[in-house]
Amino acid sequence: MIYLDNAATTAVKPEVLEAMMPYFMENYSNPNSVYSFAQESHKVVDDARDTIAELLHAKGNEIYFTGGGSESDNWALKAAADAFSSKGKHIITSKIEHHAILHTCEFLEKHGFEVTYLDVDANGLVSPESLKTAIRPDTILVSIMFANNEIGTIEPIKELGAIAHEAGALFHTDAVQAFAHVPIDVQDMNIDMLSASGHKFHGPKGVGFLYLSNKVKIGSFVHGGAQERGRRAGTTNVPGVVGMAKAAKLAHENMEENIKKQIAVRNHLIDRISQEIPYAKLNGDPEKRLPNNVNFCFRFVEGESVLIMLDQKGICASSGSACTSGSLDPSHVLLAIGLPHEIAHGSIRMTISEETTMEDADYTVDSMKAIIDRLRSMSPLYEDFVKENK
Amino acid sequence: MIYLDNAATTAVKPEVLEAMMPYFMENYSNPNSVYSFAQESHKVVDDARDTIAELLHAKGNEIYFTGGGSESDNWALKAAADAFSSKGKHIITSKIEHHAILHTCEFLEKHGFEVTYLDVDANGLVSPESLKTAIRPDTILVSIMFANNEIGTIEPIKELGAIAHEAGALFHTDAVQAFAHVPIDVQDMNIDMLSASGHKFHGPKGVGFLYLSNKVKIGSFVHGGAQERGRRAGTTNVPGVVGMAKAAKLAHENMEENIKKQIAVRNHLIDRISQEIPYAKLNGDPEKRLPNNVNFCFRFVEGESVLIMLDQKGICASSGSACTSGSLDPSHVLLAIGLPHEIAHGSIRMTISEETTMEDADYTVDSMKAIIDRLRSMSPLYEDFVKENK
Amino acid sequence: MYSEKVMDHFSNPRNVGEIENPSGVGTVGNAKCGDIMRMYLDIDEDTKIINECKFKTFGCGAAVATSSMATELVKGKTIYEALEVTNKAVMDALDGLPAVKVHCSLLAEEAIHAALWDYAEKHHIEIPGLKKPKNDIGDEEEEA
Amino acid sequence: MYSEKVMDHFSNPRNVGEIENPSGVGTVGNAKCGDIMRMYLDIDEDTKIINECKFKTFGCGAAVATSSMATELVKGKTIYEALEVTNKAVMDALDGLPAVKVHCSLLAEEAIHAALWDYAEKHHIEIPGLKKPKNDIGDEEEEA
Ligand SMILES: Cc1ncc(COP(=O)(O)O)c(C=O)c1O
Ligand SMILES: Cc1ncc(COP(=O)(O)O)c(C=O)c1O
Repeated sequence: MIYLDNAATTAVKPEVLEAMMPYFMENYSNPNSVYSFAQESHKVVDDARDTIAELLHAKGNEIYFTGGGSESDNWALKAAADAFSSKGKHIITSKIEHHAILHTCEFLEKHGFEVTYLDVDANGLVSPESLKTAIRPDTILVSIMFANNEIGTIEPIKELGAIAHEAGALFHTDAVQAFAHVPIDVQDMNIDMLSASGHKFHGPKGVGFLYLSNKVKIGSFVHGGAQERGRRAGTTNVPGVVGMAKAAKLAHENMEENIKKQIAVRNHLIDRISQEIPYAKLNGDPEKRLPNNVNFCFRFVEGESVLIMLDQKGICASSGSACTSGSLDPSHVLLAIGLPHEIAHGSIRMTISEETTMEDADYTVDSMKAIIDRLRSMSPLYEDFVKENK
Repeated sequence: MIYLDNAATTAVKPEVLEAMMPYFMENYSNPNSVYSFAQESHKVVDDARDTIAELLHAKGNEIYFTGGGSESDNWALKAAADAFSSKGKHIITSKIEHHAILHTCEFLEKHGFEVTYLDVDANGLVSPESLKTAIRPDTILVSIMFANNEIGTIEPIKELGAIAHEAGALFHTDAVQAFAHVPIDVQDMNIDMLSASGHKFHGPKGVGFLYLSNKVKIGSFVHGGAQERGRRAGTTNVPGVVGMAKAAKLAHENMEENIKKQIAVRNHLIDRISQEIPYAKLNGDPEKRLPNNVNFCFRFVEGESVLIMLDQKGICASSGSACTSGSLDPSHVLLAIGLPHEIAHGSIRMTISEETTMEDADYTVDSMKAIIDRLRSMSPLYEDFVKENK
Repeated sequence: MYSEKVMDHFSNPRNVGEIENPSGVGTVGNAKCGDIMRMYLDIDEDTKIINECKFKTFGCGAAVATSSMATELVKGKTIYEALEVTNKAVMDALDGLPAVKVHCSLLAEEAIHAALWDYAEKHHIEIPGLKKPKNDIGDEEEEA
Repeated sequence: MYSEKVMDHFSNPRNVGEIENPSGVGTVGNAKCGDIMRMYLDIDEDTKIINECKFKTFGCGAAVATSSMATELVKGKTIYEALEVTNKAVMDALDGLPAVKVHCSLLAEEAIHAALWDYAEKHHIEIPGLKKPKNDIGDEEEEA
């Protein structure tokens, strides 16, 4: 099997699972308990917090563990809106955010907030100018994703954050696809809040974190017990946070090398597909792009049938975001970068990992060529196109 | 080590961990993906849902996986309040709920809702009469815990639910301490929504569920992707839900037997302590009580010092709720059942599991006797008491 | 997610292709909603039996499989009998479809109807029970 | 959560007990907030040196340990020097306390002051810098 859906989720690394194992059956203690049995779990949770903080150039007490990226996004947006509603009710985000941001914004709109959804250019970039134009005295929050989950475009976070701060607004970034994939420095990059999710970087599912700068005073999202310094209730998922921190650490230890390796494979895929498959268009920015992301639209064919045929060749890929499968509308991201519906329907995302080899890439392109050929021969759109251009 | 803090958290059972293992490194797929690699994870998640539903006499599509008990509580209360605010803004709960309910209610009070906190009697029971008196035409939601986490009292859920329904209000129960410990039938017991948490019954931490009757139309709490039929966003924690379902199943397979076994050990602890340690008072109802819960107040001594000394004898116990440690106030539950502050401070909770033996119980009582003696000899309150009663 | 029959008809679709000078041809669906089906019919002038049926489809696995199954089901039937090939018949023949994919079978039914309508119009006959299909590719421009 | 020194002074508290006919005795804290400390002092009439210091404490591990350490620190000091045994001195001697437990060390300081105050009142002397301690057990009734 060639797994090219690492943006949907990743395999837990052996070292990560190993780090988690002692905390299921052996030291299963609740880290907040008084007895000495709980000392170790307390310590490893603290260590996990410090590990992650260091990687972001943050402080340990600025990292709050959550149940995943979606929860972190919901928390950041809803609690910030709640905390600053007396100052203003305007929020700015982009049209290509993940649904965890967009649907949260819709919820906030129903509760009296006004949300501006910034357009992006054909490569999926949010322009700092458009933010400058949209920002207002009553803008309390700007939330722009660090990197897009479908087309891999990396946004100019540092500049966007600076603009938000100049206007006195908080700056949040959904870094679920970026953290542990590219270097992030929350201080240098003007980030007040940052969301991440363990399973996107070979950590476990069901655990994530929110970086919350100590300067930001917002309330809780999950109310209850005093865990996470009173800001996120719920018995700490000890194996989860230990695994996530381990995965983050591993990713950063080899980050430079991994990025290089992945970019080579990624570019090989992009180059061969561009050259060998006609009417294929790369989506997302060719340069400002996640090292692991390849996304093409293949005209005249529909994504799902491509996916099934790839699957029959042992290749796992996706068409748009995994969580939108089941929906009939093509991805909002592809529409936002200006693709017509019928072209957007033919999008295929291949997200590699450091394990993906050049051979995997070649096999994938060879398979893809045959599949696209076959499906086009069955496509009424292709038939019409050929007739029109005869 | 004798672990008597199973209400704080439990050890994952070997069979549970075994059931989870394939979904970390081998079949790590996102269950919503199209490719066949995801079929198994999709199926095991569906199976987990059906397993849990069956145990509650619910339908599979009424079980929604969450990140834990606190999230389930927050979801039920906040989304119900949001959905029915046009019908009314009054909510009823009790004074002895977990903070995941109480702090959520405080949040709702800040957002325009009115909350009535029902008193309980000296055993911690909510009386159906008090609910009848408190309920109003604008009451939209009643939330009463199935069993209390500190004193183990089991509430008359079926009657309370019936009263809520008669008045046209929704009925939620926080069953975090009760699910997989005592039999629950949501249909028979008039339950519309029920919260549970995996790690309280030998499942993993960081995963829980909300039972939401198909009759209840409320929105999401975590907004985003279309997971959990569009009602709870976030990539499914496959090992987590598989482990939780396995743990629930195991608990129900042996439930009758386990309850008997635990009640025998529990009652042995209660009887010996009552008889052998003077000025010790059992908290909670002696009959309507969780099979695993023992909670005593020992006059003239303070809980934490008892805990440390128990720890020195290899016994893990707690004083009040684990998550309130660090707070200076004695448990709100003990105050609600009418204990004066200085007595509430001397509470010790011992929560057993099916693994706890009679020998463990005897060792615990023997240790406790010596510890209480020692601490009383150091206590100025005991000195005064003795002088006064000379 | 798909039944074995669906997978079989997707992987080895029957009757893919075009018919030169077809008796009737119909295209339904639109690229906006994601699926387009085109059906070609070769109909015996006298017996009104469908000798040949071919399709081309742009769409998901279910769209391809329902097209394929629909062509199998109408082949050999008269144009009057072909009306009985409903979306339910197609689904049943495929051992069912996921709920979100039921619309594909409706499209297959519509595609047959559209091809039959084209035939009926060209030959100035009326097929009892056949209504002019609505969802055709032309809608796309109107809606967009 | 506690340092080794704290654990040592909790497990083997020094100077637990009562003094018959003490020169001064003070009780501070209240059961509502959770900790009560009582200090007994035996003071040399002439030298004003604290010969003996005993305590009884109702409270958490930190409360017991700070009481124990406080008695150790004041023993052998004059009543004037004893004022220098601040909560910080007690904490430092214990290698620190968790943030939520700092109030225990304040209570220990107050307990010494209360016992000294009792001595000073009984003997009609004034100890420069010593103020009447506020938080004593009597507050409980007033507050409740
Ligand atoms: C009654 C009750 N409700 C809710 C919770 C919260 O569960 P969790 O910590 O798993 O979120 C707990 C556990 O502490 C509990 O005992
Ligand atoms: C950009 C982005 N944000 C948020 C999420 C949500 O993360 P999770 O599914 O772990 O809650 C995802 C993953 O699907 C994502 O790609």
